[in-house]
Amino acid sequence: MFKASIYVNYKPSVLDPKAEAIKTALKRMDYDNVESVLFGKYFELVLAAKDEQAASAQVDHICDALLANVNMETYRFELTEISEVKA
Amino acid sequence: MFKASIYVNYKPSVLDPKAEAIKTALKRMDYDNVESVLFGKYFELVLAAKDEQAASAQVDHICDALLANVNMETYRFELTEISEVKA
Amino acid sequence: MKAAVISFPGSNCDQDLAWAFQEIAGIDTDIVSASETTLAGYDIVGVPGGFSYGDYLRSGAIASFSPIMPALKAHAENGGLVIGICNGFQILCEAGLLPGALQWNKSLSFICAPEELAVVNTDTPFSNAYEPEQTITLPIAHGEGNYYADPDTLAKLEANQQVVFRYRDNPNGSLNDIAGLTNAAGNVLGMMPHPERAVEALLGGTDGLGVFESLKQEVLANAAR
Amino acid sequence: MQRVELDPQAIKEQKPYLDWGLTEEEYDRFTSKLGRLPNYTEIGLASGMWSEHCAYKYSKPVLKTFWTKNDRVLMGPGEGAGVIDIGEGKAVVFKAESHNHPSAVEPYEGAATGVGGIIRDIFSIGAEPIALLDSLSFGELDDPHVRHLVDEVVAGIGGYGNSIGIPTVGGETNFDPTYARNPLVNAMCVGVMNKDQIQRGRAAGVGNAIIYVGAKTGRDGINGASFASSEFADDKQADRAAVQVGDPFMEKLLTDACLEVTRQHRDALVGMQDMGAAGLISSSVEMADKAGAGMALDLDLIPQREPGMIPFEIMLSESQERMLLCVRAGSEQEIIDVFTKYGLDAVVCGHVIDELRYKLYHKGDLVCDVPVSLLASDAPIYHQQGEKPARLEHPVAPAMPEITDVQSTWLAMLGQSTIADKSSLYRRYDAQVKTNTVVLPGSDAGVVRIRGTHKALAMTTDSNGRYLYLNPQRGGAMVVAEAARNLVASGAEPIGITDCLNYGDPTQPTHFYELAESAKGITSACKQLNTPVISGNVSLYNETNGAAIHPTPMIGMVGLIDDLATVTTSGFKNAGDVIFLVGETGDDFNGTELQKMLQGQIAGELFPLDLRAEKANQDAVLGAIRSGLVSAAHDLSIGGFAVALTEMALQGNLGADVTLNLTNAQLFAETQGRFLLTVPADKAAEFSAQVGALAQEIGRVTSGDQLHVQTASDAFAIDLTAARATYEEAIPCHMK
Ligand SMILES: Nc1ncnc2c1ncn2[C@@H]1O[C@H](COP(=O)(O)OP(=O)(O)O)[C@@H](O)[C@H]1O
Ligand SMILES: [Mg+2]
Repeated sequence: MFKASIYVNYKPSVLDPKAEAIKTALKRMDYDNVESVLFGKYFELVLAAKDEQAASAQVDHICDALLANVNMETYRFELTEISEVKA
Repeated sequence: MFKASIYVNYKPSVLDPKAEAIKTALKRMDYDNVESVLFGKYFELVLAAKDEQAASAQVDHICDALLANVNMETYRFELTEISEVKA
Repeated sequence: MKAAVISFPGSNCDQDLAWAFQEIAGIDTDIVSASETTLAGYDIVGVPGGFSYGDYLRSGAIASFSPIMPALKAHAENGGLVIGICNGFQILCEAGLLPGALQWNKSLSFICAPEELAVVNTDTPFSNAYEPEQTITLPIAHGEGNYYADPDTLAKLEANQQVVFRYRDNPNGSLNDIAGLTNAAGNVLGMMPHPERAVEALLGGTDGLGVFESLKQEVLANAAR
Repeated sequence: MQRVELDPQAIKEQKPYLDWGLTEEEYDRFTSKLGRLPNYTEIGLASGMWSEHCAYKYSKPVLKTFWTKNDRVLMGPGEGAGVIDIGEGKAVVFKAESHNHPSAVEPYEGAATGVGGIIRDIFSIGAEPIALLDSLSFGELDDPHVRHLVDEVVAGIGGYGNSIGIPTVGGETNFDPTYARNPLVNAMCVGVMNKDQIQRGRAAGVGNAIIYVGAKTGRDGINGASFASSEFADDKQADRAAVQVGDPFMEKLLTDACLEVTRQHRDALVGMQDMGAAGLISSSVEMADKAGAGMALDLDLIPQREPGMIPFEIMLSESQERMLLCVRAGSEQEIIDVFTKYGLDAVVCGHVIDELRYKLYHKGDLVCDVPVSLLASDAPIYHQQGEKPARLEHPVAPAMPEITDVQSTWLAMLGQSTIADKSSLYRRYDAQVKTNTVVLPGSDAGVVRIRGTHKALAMTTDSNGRYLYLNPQRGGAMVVAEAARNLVASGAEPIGITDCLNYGDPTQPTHFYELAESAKGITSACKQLNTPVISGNVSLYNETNGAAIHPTPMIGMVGLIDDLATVTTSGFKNAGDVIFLVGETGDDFNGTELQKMLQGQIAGELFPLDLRAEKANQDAVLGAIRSGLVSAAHDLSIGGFAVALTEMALQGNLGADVTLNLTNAQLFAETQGRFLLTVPADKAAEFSAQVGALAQEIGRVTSGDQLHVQTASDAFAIDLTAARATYEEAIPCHMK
């Protein structure tokens, strides 16, 4: 069993209105020391796969096809093998 | 300079229709081997602070007040000291 | 002449679009469930607005994996006409039938309001009933209608005259004021404004009629060819 | 959070029910009627069912006084929603619901789930929901917390309504310090159906199946009903267990599936009800009680989102998007198949039984066995005595407002949040989906056509806590009168109302007085205007740290337009049209926006209301509209003549030239029963002949961008460009 921690972010060239809004809000809260804000999505999938390579291929495909829109987003993920799943 | 990696997730007892929707989509894509899906938010802030403790206090407050809706969400974060910021 | 309007779970403008095709344009129209797998026999396929599958991941993302999608792609590849409105536009982008993507509105709020558009290309099956540069007013109703494409794609689609409608007063931050555009082949249109909401004077305007008239003329002309 | 199930003796000693809103007397009453000590589940169910939200224990004696029937009413209060005949075999179904407490804690989800809940009430009757409205009251916008609430509540209402695809066609937004920590979030839904297909929430017929449909049950919103029945103290803001999350996508599927069941499987369906406040317990008990039946449920069969839930939690969960059906034995699969087609869970979870008891089984144990009526019709009713609040005994009348610079007062009034343009808020609602909306938000009422007929329905929500604060009874009548004026100005005949009664703690005699008195006022106006109360909802305990809100009944009213051609809006249409003012104007300032703006308080004796004159004026206006004589109509409400005239001009992009025999201050008086109308010049004589002395010609619509106004003492102009800037930018400026 594998746990995939997946990060999906806007490409740096894409202006993210939500990150902009957070920046503005932080300014209003007087956090002038915050230099940059990135706002992305985080997924955790638990999946069964015969080995890490198989899991990695599957997760990659899931990200590419579904979880990220590669027109404007990039993704990365980390896999950890886990022994058991909590129901 | 510190980089904060912040994870915001729904509390386990709160219904997450988004994660449900992704599960359904994965089923439809024949990924029957995916056992569970968690869908959260991920933020990266770069901020100036005199030490890790100060950074941590600030990030904690930013999460509590702005980035997470503590009625329904929990958050956690990791801090890393970084030497320089890329513009 | 036949039109299909695809109904995804969570579509909510499917009936409205079918009504416009059927009752206003007089085109024989079926609502086809997204769980179907064929679109044989239809000249026009409408992909309607709404919140398909709740739109919980990204607008249109999950819908683009519906059982009907292979048939829709085949229809488009064979030169069949496809019009995606609002969520339909988002679905077509997610499915790769149109370039680019739709992001959150710059204001981060849903906007329901009439918007002035310029018809910048009247040489398409979707807009030939309008005058060049005509200004029309259509309602928008979306939270994620902010059009984005990377610079190369944008340059290409401009050079190729794929943009059909531009906002006069950009409400959502769309690049190049893009409100609607076609694929390179010109047979697939996506637009955020709702022409089907502007086909009866009683409901406040008829500027959307041109879209339906254009489609009808196109199918008739094709049949005559 | 793991709940420990105390045994009956420990419950008696440790009194955990006090935290759930049950008093010791109520515990004793339950125990003695049961004839033994209740167990943890049973007393938990009692706490939900005997809450004000479910049992109406304080408000029922008041609700009984409402006028609920006329020859059009097909179904009055008592079911998910009321039903009124609108002819041609069709009926309109509507109800309103408050979600004040959840919205104070979690504004987005609180507002969203309020919308979700009211929609379920409508389709549970078998009606297709066609429109939503809201009524929102907040504190002042200079408070950042209030701005946050406004932003999130509006987003939540839009988030649900837009997604499910029901247009939000009207509503109101008020601002007053009284709501600063206790916002009012009321939502109304209107549906249309064939009048011979009315569905009731009944579980009858021994052996018939109880089917659970929709979302799985989780630990969300447990004790929500009793939570809504207790007041807020700041330290309770930390109590966040009651938050529910809405899933409009699921509800869309649920709506479609339930309507398919009511339309195409009528023979199989016995009854249907949504799971609202106090979830599964309230829906199932009410269905059994109304039918005079008993019920047994097996909780192991209830779809559950979380492991390890105890019966208490399963029964009191307020997870959203769930319905309960009673289905004829043998037809279970037919019904389940419909839901399966929509991808929804539907399971048989119990049966109607041949004894009048309510029984729950959990893991093989009988965990609840009580008489059905003990949880429902036998809940306590309190006949509270009212006591007139001191402020009403000797109202101190402030001086008459003095207007030194009428132009600047005029502009300043347009910038008051309660008066200013709300389009920056309602723009976030999809008002047009379903393509039936004839009049969008921004006029006096939303108007929605009924496909297949020439008819339309007009609808509005109105409230005015300030009037009631000065005089609960008269103020209550005024709110009904105002709602009716809004419909009449749109060309509709008012046909009925729903309400949300938003008040403070009813155990306080002064608050109970406000509730009871305002019901009297509402009733007198309803009778005069022929608008029976067909449904409604009560929200009491609207208090923060012991301070109650102004008594604020929200009236949702629906009107019928027989001919779409007579739909009328408030914007000026043509330069040259003649302007008429209907109704007399008095020195009526106590309780008005002018008083608040100039004197910073709401005080004095509320000005009078003449219901007969009100009705006469409304009839005259409606008659003129139906005769095709009126090009624009607008009622005069908050801000009086000045505000109404400006709104007509701004909406129509036209000016006006008017002469009135009023004082400068009277331009802002809020005298009831008044309208502004415009009439094409060639119809003015016919109009005057028809309406007579009730209407007074005061001027003309002009093509300019000025309002030229001549009063008894002054002549001045209002620049419409400046007026527009003030009116349209006031709220966006605050919200930045
Ligand atoms: N203020 C009121 N005026 C008239 N009818 C009311 C009022 N409050 C509640 N009712 C009626 O009592 C019944 C029960 O209401 P309620 O419990 O709020 O419904 P639900 O369970 O659907 O939320 C409904 O028929 C409702 O219309
Ligand atoms: Mg009005």
